[in-house]
Amino acid sequence: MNKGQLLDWYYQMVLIRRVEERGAELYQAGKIGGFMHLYIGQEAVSTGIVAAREPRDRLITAYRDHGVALNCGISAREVMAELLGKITGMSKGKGGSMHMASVEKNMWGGHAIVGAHLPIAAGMALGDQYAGNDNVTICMFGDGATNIGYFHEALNLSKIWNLRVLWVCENNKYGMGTAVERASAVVDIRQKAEAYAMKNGQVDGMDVVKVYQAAKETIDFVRRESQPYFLEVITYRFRGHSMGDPERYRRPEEVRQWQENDPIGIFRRYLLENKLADQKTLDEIEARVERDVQDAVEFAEASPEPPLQELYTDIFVD
Amino acid sequence: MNKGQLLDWYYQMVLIRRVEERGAELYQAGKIGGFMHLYIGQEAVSTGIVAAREPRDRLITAYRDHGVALNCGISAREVMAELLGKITGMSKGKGGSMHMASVEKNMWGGHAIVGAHLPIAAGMALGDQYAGNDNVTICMFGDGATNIGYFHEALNLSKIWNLRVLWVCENNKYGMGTAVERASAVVDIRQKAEAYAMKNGQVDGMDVVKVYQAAKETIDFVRRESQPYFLEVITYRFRGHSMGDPERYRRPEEVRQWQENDPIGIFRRYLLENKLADQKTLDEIEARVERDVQDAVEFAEASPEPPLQELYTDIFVD
Amino acid sequence: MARMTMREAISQALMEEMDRDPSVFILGEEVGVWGGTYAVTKGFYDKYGPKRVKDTPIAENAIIGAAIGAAMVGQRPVAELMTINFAFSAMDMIVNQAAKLRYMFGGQFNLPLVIRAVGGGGRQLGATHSQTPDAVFAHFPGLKVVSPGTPADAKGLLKSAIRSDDPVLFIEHATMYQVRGEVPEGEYLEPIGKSKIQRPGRDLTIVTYCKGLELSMKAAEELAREGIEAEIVDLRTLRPLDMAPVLESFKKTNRAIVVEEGWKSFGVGSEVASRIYEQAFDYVDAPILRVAQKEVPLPYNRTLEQAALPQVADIIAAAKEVLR
Amino acid sequence: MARMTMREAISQALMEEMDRDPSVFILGEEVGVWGGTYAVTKGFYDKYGPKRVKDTPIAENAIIGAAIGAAMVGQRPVAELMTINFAFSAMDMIVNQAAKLRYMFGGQFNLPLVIRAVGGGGRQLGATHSQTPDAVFAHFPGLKVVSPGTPADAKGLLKSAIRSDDPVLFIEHATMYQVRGEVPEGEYLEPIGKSKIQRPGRDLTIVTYCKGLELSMKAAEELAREGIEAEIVDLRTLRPLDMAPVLESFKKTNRAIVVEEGWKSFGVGSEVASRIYEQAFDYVDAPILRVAQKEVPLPYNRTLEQAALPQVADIIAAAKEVLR
Ligand SMILES: Cc1ncc(C[n+]2csc(CCOP(=O)(O)OP(=O)(O)O)c2C)c(N)n1
Ligand SMILES: Cc1ncc(C[n+]2csc(CCOP(=O)(O)OP(=O)(O)O)c2C)c(N)n1
Ligand SMILES: [Mg+2]
Ligand SMILES: [Mg+2]
Repeated sequence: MNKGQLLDWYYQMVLIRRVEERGAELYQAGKIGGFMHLYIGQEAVSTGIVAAREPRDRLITAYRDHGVALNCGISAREVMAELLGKITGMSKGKGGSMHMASVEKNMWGGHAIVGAHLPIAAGMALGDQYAGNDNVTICMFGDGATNIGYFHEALNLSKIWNLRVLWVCENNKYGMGTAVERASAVVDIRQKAEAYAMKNGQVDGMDVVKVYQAAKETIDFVRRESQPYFLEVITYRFRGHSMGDPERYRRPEEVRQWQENDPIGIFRRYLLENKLADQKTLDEIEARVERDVQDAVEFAEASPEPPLQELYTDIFVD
Repeated sequence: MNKGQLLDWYYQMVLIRRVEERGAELYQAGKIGGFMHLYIGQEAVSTGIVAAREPRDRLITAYRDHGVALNCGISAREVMAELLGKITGMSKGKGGSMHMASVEKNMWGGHAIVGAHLPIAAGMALGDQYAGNDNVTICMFGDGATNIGYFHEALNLSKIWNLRVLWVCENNKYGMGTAVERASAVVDIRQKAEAYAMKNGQVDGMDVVKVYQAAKETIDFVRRESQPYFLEVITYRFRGHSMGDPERYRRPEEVRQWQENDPIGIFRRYLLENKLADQKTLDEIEARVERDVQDAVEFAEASPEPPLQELYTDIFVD
Repeated sequence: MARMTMREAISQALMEEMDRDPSVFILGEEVGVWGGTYAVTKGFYDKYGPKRVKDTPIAENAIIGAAIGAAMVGQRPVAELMTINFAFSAMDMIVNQAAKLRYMFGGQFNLPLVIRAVGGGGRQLGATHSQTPDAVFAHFPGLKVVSPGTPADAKGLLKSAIRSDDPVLFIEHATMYQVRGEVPEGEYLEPIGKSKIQRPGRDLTIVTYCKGLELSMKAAEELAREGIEAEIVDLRTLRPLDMAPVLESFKKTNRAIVVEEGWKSFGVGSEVASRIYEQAFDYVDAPILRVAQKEVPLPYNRTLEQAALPQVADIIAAAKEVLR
Repeated sequence: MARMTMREAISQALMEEMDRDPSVFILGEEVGVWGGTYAVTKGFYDKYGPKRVKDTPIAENAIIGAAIGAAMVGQRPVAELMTINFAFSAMDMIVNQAAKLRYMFGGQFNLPLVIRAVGGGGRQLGATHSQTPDAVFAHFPGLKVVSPGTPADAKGLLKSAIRSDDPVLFIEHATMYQVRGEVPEGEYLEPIGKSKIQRPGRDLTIVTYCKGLELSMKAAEELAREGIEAEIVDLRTLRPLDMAPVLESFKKTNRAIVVEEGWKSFGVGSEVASRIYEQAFDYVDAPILRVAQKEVPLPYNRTLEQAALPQVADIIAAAKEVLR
């Protein structure tokens, strides 16, 4: 972790926040449609995780994917264009908010069926194992996803076949309106890994440095030992599940309390206290984010819609 | 456990064995079709489990179901008639070997999709909980079934909703030709229950008395605590997975070794050594089984086929 | 009669049946504290409590499996799948268990369960979240498949579904919850398995259901302005499929189109058209046309998505085509 | 040319492709040590070893999911579902993931995977284990659905499926593995998406595929004895569906029946008949009849099961009916 890296993380975290805040405005204005799930509050998780990977390590996640997409190096322009359904988006506007992917950046989506990308992640790791390389597949998913059968089948397969998967559960305490303890027999999600004799650990997801360190260690473990690892990251989403969530399931005080733990605030303090950056540097980064997001919005708005024939492309190759 | 009970178990175990041996002959003769999975070697499991239940406790199992059916009090006649596809079978010949059920006997089948009856078992327990009674649902399944998603979803639900289910895993070391350790990340299947913070235990399935005692205790626990329990029963099937299994996956010596542990032989010795029965009594029981099975076969063979209109009944009630 | 939305009608049916019969209960993702993702069960949790309005984990097999099991032992569960797209995650439970158990066990028990599921495209939810795969479910003997097109039918059919001793898949449409109509108050039952004339006409027959009804009604109005009177037959139930009103209408008009939101191939239109030809061959004056979704996964982009979905204009064009 | 069984033809296709392309591997339940439940992969484990012939846990979602993931990153997996009935346990993986991922991500990657699955009734396996739900899978854009009716086609189509960059569901029939026929040796490819005349005739067109082909050929022989020459068009692929040879034949015969093993409603016959009417309306001399499975879950009892399945006699009766 050198200083440049740390400042880059700061940029990324603020970028995610601002892209989503602007996204929310555009959603309210009717320029973005469908379901949009904000990552606000969880920025430290994907930032720390993605920072720890080698470029050849693959990333795959659920529909709450703007953060991962930006961390993987997909530009704000492309993210915004995909949100607006424009041809300049990574998926030509066919995927939208829930399906951000860029194979070039080794980011394999954005998947909207809860838990369904877990067996697919195991398959990607299988493909790499078959090819004889030691790439790691990093698969992120929510606490709610650990209750569906896909989870079980995928974890078991990864263990018996020694697949290089880092399973990352973002435990943000709720699956939509259902608190973990109402949906899962165990509250410490990591305990589920015991059913697969899988090594596991837990980390504070509001602190990007801690997340990074945990990810670094566990990615190394997975690569070296040729074994999966289960990492539970404790975090919280500050916004509703998706746009238009009545939020009847949690008290505003609870949210406020967590918001005091803002991962961006924590990291800002860390940088300042450790003299890794001064106020001015951080302000400049924020200003740069502002410009980049503005540019992204303008780019996306000015981009053309996909032509009608795009309806029929990309279904079959041959 | 009084003497009469024990002798009744002996009768049941020998009955299962002989019904299946005759069934195998009839299968070879082309009088039984479809898939037929023999329970031979595992007779102590269902005998001990079913003996421990109250009549109001429900039973549900997989396709390897002749033993459970007979233990639940379905007559050999009806079992044999169902095997032969006759109208006098419990399901009028529509179900066959894999679908033995008698609601009257609180035996809810025989289910052929691996693991699919586990969520259904949870639902039966839910129905009883909703009705406000303390019936226990006993759900039996194989080691192989613990790798499918249904297992995971059902166990989790039973724990968070405090459903009265006794989960009984018959670990007979193989799911078809796949040894437990090739398919499951943990070899002690009971360990999977830890992922649901579910109480669990293991018992020797070749000894009917031990199975009975474990079942008695755990059924009591489930009823009293209003909680599920996971019981792993270690057993072995002496025959192939189903009729016509090439059995390339295990050595004949392994099978022979287990056959020395024949649950009927073990129980016979137990009865004799503890002076609970003499040779003659047991011989008489065996002779009675022989007569009953002969009678069942004759009954089934003499029974009529279901009339053609049965094709269209039982699809919808209204 | 009261004027209300589809959402209110469905909600009312559920409440009336829960009040009437204590063995009726609801389970599904976010049906309780949240109040239903589409707000259909809003207020239910407060009124009936957690015993009768059960929030489940995200585990579709557990949801449907639990409903099947509870129904087997005598309760009348109403399971909600948050959307019908998630039915594929519990497909075996629906088509192999719910649809077959009674038959396989020779009728030893009944399966009085309802699976409510909302489907449909048009909300930019992308390919996995926008499907109208109704025909797929209607393919399986043993499952009743109902999909109403008006608030009154939604109420009357849902009440009948809950009272039915058979498994019923009840399909709603995500863009129709705000549709308004007259709904009879209190005890009002519509029979499952009966098609219905929703608009009389003499020139051609439009066979449709659910969202297709809304579109067809609009198309019929426009056609009427040009002097073309379309008769609209609403199937309401896909299995068992009631062809009698369709055939009766067709024998009068001799021309028909079938309108559905799902994909055309192996869809509802194929089945209806085939049956018309089989059963009223001598009355056919023109090929029966199918108006349906283009054969593509639905894209996120709004313009593309709308281009893939059947539109009022498509219905009008098809109507004119069969009248040529 | 060599005379061989369907089983041998499929096995040969798999071996040839594995020998040709190291990125091809097999995974599924009991494909390895056991040698395949239907002995199709017998000997493969010894020849190719556990890396390329992978026994899986009983976890259909893991099987298909793993195949999808491996295909995404460049391998060419052939996943075997022990029977197509278990496809419902992995339905989302098949129709929501395999069929849609490429589209949703704007074509950023290919999905060169094959799912082999054996279906069909007639073996007294009961309702959950005897299905022919091919039409259900053919309903989804994004999935190629192939189901051969002869050993030669099985070889040629499976080889094409493995080389295809798209997901292919390859459906075999449990009672046809012993069917024999001439099969070209070595490199022999049949194109996916092309129907084929399997028997020339002039009096009526029989459209069919897979098991229906076997039955239709027998029926045609009997009909020929009475002087009726049926032309048999084998669809071979249900999606994309090639109607050209069907229409060409129909324009000559003006009469058709469609024969399939699956349930009639919302089945293959409905689609084929609808398209014939749409595309060759002026050539229709009689209603097109569908010969298919009775609308019941298949029972265990042999007599009942056979009564529910389409038989040669049913085809002959339907043929005579359309010729009346
Ligand atoms: C199979 C399936 N069931 C239900 C849904 C609807 N759904 C979308 S997100 C979600 C909650 C997921 O919670 P969690 O995994 O904790 O992720 P989070 O939203 O908290 O990031 C649900 C129920 C779905 N998309 N897929
Ligand atoms: C979902 C599903 N997949 C595959 C099968 C095929 N199958 C039937 S039994 C069986 C093995 C089950 O093993 P286990 O659960 O250990 O039970 P056992 O046969 O040993 O009693 C398999 C793979 C099936 N019936 N259902
Ligand atoms: Mg969550
Ligand atoms: Mg086993």
